[in-house]
Amino acid sequence: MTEETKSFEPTIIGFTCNWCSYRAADMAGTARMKYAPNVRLIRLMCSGRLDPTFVFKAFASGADAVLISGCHPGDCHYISQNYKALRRFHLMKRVLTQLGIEPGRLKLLWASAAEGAIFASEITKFVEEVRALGPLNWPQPGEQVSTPIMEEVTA
Amino acid sequence: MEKKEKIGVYVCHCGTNIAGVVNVGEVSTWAAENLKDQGVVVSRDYKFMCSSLGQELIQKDIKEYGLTRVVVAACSPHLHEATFRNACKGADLNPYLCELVSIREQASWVHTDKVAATEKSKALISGGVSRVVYNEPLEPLYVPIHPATLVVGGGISGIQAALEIADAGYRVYLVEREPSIGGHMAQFDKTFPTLDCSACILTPRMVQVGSHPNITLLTYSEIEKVEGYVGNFTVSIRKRARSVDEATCTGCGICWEKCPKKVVDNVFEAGMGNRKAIYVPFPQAVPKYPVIDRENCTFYIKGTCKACEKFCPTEAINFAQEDEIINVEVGNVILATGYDPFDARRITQYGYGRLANVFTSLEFERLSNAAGPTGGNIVLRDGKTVPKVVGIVHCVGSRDKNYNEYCSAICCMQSLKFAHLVHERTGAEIYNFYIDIRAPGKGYEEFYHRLLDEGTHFVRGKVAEISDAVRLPGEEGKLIIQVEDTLTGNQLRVPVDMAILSAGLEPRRDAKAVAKQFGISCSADGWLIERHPKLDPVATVTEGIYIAGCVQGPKDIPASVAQGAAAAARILGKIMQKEIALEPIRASIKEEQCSGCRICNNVCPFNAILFHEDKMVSEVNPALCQGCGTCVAACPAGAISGTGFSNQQILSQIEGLMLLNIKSHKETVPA
Amino acid sequence: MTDTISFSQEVSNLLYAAEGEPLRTCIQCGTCSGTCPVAGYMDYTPRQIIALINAGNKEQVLESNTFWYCASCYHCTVRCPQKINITELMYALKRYSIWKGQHKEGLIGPTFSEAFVKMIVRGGRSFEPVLAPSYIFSLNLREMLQEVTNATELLLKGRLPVLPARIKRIDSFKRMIGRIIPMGGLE
Amino acid sequence: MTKRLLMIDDDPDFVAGIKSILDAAGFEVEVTYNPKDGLNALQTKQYDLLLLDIMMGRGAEGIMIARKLRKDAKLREMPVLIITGMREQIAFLFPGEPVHPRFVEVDELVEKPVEPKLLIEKVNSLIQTAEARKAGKK
Amino acid sequence: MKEYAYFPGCSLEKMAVSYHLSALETTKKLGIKLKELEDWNCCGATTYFYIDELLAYTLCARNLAIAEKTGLDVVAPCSACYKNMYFTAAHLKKDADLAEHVNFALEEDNLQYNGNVNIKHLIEVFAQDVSAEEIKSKVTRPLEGIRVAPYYGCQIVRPQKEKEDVEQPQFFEGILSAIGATPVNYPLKMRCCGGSLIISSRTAALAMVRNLLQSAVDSQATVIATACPMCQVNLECYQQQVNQEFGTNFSFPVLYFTQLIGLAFGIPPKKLGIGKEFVSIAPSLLRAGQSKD
Repeated sequence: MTEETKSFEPTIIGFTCNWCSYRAADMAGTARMKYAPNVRLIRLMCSGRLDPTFVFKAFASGADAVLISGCHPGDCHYISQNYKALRRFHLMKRVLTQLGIEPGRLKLLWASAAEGAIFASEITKFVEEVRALGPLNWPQPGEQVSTPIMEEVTA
Repeated sequence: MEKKEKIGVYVCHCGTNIAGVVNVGEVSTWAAENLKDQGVVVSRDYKFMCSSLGQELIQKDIKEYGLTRVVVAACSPHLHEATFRNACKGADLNPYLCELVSIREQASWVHTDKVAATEKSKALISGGVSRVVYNEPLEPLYVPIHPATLVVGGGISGIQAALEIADAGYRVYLVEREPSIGGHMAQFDKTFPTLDCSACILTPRMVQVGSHPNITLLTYSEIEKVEGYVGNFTVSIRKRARSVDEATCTGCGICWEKCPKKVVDNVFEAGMGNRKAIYVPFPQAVPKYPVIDRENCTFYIKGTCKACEKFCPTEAINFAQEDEIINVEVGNVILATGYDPFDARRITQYGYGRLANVFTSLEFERLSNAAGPTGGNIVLRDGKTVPKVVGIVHCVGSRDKNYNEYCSAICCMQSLKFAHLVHERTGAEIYNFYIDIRAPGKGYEEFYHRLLDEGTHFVRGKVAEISDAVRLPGEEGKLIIQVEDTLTGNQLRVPVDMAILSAGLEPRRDAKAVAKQFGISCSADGWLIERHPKLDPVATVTEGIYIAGCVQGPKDIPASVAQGAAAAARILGKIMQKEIALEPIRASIKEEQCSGCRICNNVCPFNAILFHEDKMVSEVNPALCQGCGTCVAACPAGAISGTGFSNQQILSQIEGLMLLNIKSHKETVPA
Repeated sequence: MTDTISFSQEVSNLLYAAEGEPLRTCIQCGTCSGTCPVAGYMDYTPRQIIALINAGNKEQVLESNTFWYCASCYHCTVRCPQKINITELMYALKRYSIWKGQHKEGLIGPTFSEAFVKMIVRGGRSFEPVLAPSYIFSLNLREMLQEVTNATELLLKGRLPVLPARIKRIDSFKRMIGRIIPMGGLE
Repeated sequence: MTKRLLMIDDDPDFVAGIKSILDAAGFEVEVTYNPKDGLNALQTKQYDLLLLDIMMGRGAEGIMIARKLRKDAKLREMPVLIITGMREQIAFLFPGEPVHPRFVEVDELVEKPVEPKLLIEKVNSLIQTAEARKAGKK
Repeated sequence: MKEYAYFPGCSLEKMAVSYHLSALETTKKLGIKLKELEDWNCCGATTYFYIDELLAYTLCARNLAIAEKTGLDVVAPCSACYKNMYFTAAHLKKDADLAEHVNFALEEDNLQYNGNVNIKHLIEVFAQDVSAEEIKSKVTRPLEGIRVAPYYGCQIVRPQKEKEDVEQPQFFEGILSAIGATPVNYPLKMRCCGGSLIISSRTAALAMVRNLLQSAVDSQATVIATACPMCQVNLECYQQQVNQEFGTNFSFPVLYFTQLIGLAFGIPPKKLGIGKEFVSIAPSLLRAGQSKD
């Protein structure tokens, strides 16, 4: 296959909480469930730790989409902090829209430690959705993004 | 970066677990070449990084290269983070300067495309390297462990756990919802496969619990609230009003003899027998004090009667008694809340509740119990007719996606036990309808052979329906069990006098609520989740909370006892250590940056943030902080930092994952 | 991509929205066959059919009367502990068999089904007399007489139509079918 | 360059036959045995020609696929060769009548069984036409 | 006044005309209007699925599209029609590709289906949309002492739609109680009558009919009530053949539930299509229906 015929492979940054969704990822692994290799995970202690800056940083760094995942509402290891993540999620979606980024590039996924299968299938689904959206067209590339591209061009 | 870190990268093969999919050699070489600017001075791959040789390799490098940071690309940190941190500690490197990157659970095991998995592993390592630069040396927090233990649930598993800990000399609070301990085992007549009498082996243990100086037994009680963390839980227990003063009651039994109100006993007798409104569930109950069932007691309904009070020789009846809230301090908790039997009514085609002579397994246990409502006579619902043909249906509510997908593990053996008891006591002809016979315990297969020898019929087929629809001669007045004998391919109509539904086990109705109360979680089918399915079956992801018995999944008596003892042993080990090291993942507030807006005060679920009115700044109490980081994310002034998960660490990790730290990268820029 | 596929996969591919191979999950418990009101008349019980499919015994399956005897009562389907849609499997096997033109000899089912669908495609509604020739000659004399008696009585009670039923917009109806099955004289 | 073909057909025996003919003629042939996998393959990979069956899965699903392709901006130009046995398969419905081209928006339609020589001719000519069309557009 | 789009289906045109008549009469009494779909086509029974499922969905979708234009819920008295329409709608809702393709075909008849039709079986109208009180209030001649075997058959309740009870439903009994009849415990009420096999697998079907009739006799019912034309024809018209095949002596009346309701409502038997049976109904039933006169 030549380079140009290769279909678009999105890169996605995923945030997981330590107690449910990271363990769901572990479980998907232990059970050898297959999913698309496009998501790179970052472990936080809780989805409540998710600072919106992280999401914007991920987009600015060239990610095509961001996945936020945590315990199901009501199951938070820290009682109710995932509700904070939920609120921030809706806020971030709005901000992204205002910035001209498709809100479909941000996904929230509740996954308990037992839901490896759901975690895996949802990732594959999300990757397909993002693939359909195409590469992220960041209106004004941030500094961090532009640097390597510039260098590549001049190289 | 002010100071250049020296980083070592270690890529594990995990045999072929990782190396079979990820090209580990390529990854390691790539890291050495491309992450040089980040400070990587050495990068190696090795067959088993977690082996002692692998660990020594890291330790040697730390010394030789003077490494200041270590990144290990191997399995999930939930498995081996501690291993590699300890290895670093052994080489005098602060353990928190070691970062584990999961390329097994997150790459080799979940991807089939080898190139993609290799590329992803590179990115994950790059992220780990970028992050580890900002890791800070941390010291664990040590907290003392309170030597008392809370055991929730007084079935055989909880009893075993309580006795083990109490015998070792430590205080146990044993909380049971019902008026007596004993659990389901107290309802059984015989236990498989040895057929020893259930009560004979259980009651001595119950008595021991009741009289043990180190056990505080709280029956007819429930957990109200749990606060704190490992080593230091505060538990509120609601001790429901028994209406009987335990200090004066002698358990003489006159009150329930004299009580005029009969109540169908749906709990202990499974609806097969009666009790009084004031009652002990069964004669050997521990404690011996009765309770008044206020919903059924004539006095509570009509305001008159008081027969029990009149006849009580010690004036122990106290109608005005109120619920009591008891607060206890414990260091650890064992949840042994057991199971509920599957409600056979849900499978309407089996006719339970509609067809009189369809019985559930629990009903049959009471029917066959010498101390039960029929004195151990196996008879039909009319109370007198001895059945001539009995059908026992396996897998009721189990191995069925319409109900519970899992195998309940005990029903085969329970059914064989029933078949034996029916054979022994009635001589009836017995049909067992099974999908597969599962007899994987000590002496279990032999018991199956014994049943075969007794002439019990075994029909391989899941019962389709039980009805009273007579069609053929000989079916009049019988129950018809319709089934395919899958070994012959024939459709059978087996007329029986009695059908016994061997109901499976289900999580307690309130298992989810209990799990939530104690900060742990349930699997999709509702059983509480253990920390590791093989290697850590009684611990949970929450330090200090242990599980034992059927609360973790269906199991038989020996396994429940073993888990009770195992959980006790784990806790005794912790108590002996006197203190426990906690992850130093905590939030802290930089006073000079705090604007005093108090947003963080409200987001903290543990009330760990105090506000100093005088200085108009907030402060985190590290003993209460659990490290979730929500306040860090919420602080508009950026004044709060979270150790172990600082903004710098995560932002840098994002750059690393996107390979922005590499000058020559091509992959992430779409053509 | 595999070089070829198993019979089980081939059958799964015929099922509505089949993911993977549902038949592979069969635990051979026999609930379907214990439930089936027609099992006694089948060459193989539904459970055995699934076993044969999974074993790859294509000829044995196609030569059996099992799926032509399925009454579409869905009783097995609601009871299957693995949630296999067995009734739909039977439809799929009928379809497979009709498309291949391969079925056990002497069955009325295939010809009757074909006649029925043909009738609808032509007229849009069902008209019983048109169907009779598709099966009446397969019956023995006694059965045939019974059928005729029945038909006569129906006619006498005013319960049998004399004229074939047709919908009004038959032309656009036929063109509609043409968009699904692109065959036949449309003009 | 080797031409890559995708074949969507539910009949493994027929597929094996056709594939061996095309393999021998130097084509790279990928096969999917149901419409769902077929559409997946079309959307994720690039092919020079599609060989399509009609009666598959629930019914005449080949028609559904052909229509979908013609509406897809990326796949509109892909040459499609239908190889169908539907006249045999549901002959009773429309005895003696042909497959009606009016509703099949494809480039060519041949009926099973297929002559190897004819097959390769058709495949080659369809690919050539498509390439010429593409070149013309550029 | 409640109004429904009414899809009678082929058998109600002639074979089950009494079901048609009694459905119209009884609903009228309850203030319900059944508005027949214009130019409806055959639902295809289950036979289409053997040839081409896409065709099956298209034919059902044509009726749904016609119904959608009325903006009313559609009612089918035949269980097979009902099942086909219900599941076609469900599949089209789930599968956008399928819906698109089906609509492409419907264009030929200037129709389009947008997925906005509720499908009900006629008995659901009586069991769910009308309260038992409403039915009771119209009863002038309660069927006291009449023991009725409520025969559900298959496709009213199966396949399962959501979480409803598919093994021991009680709604039919509820309707019978409301008209004063005694619903008997009819153990085979959920078993198949073999309607779809009567042509193709005659012996099997006749045996199934025999079992159902025997069970009705054993439960000491006077009459079987059905809610499907296929079941009615099968259970009633083939009794003679069952008797010849198995040496039995059945002569057991089988009525549509709407006919029983009609009798209880005091509607003249003739208007309910009574008189078109093979097995004439017991005079006691007619008497019971008129005893309050």
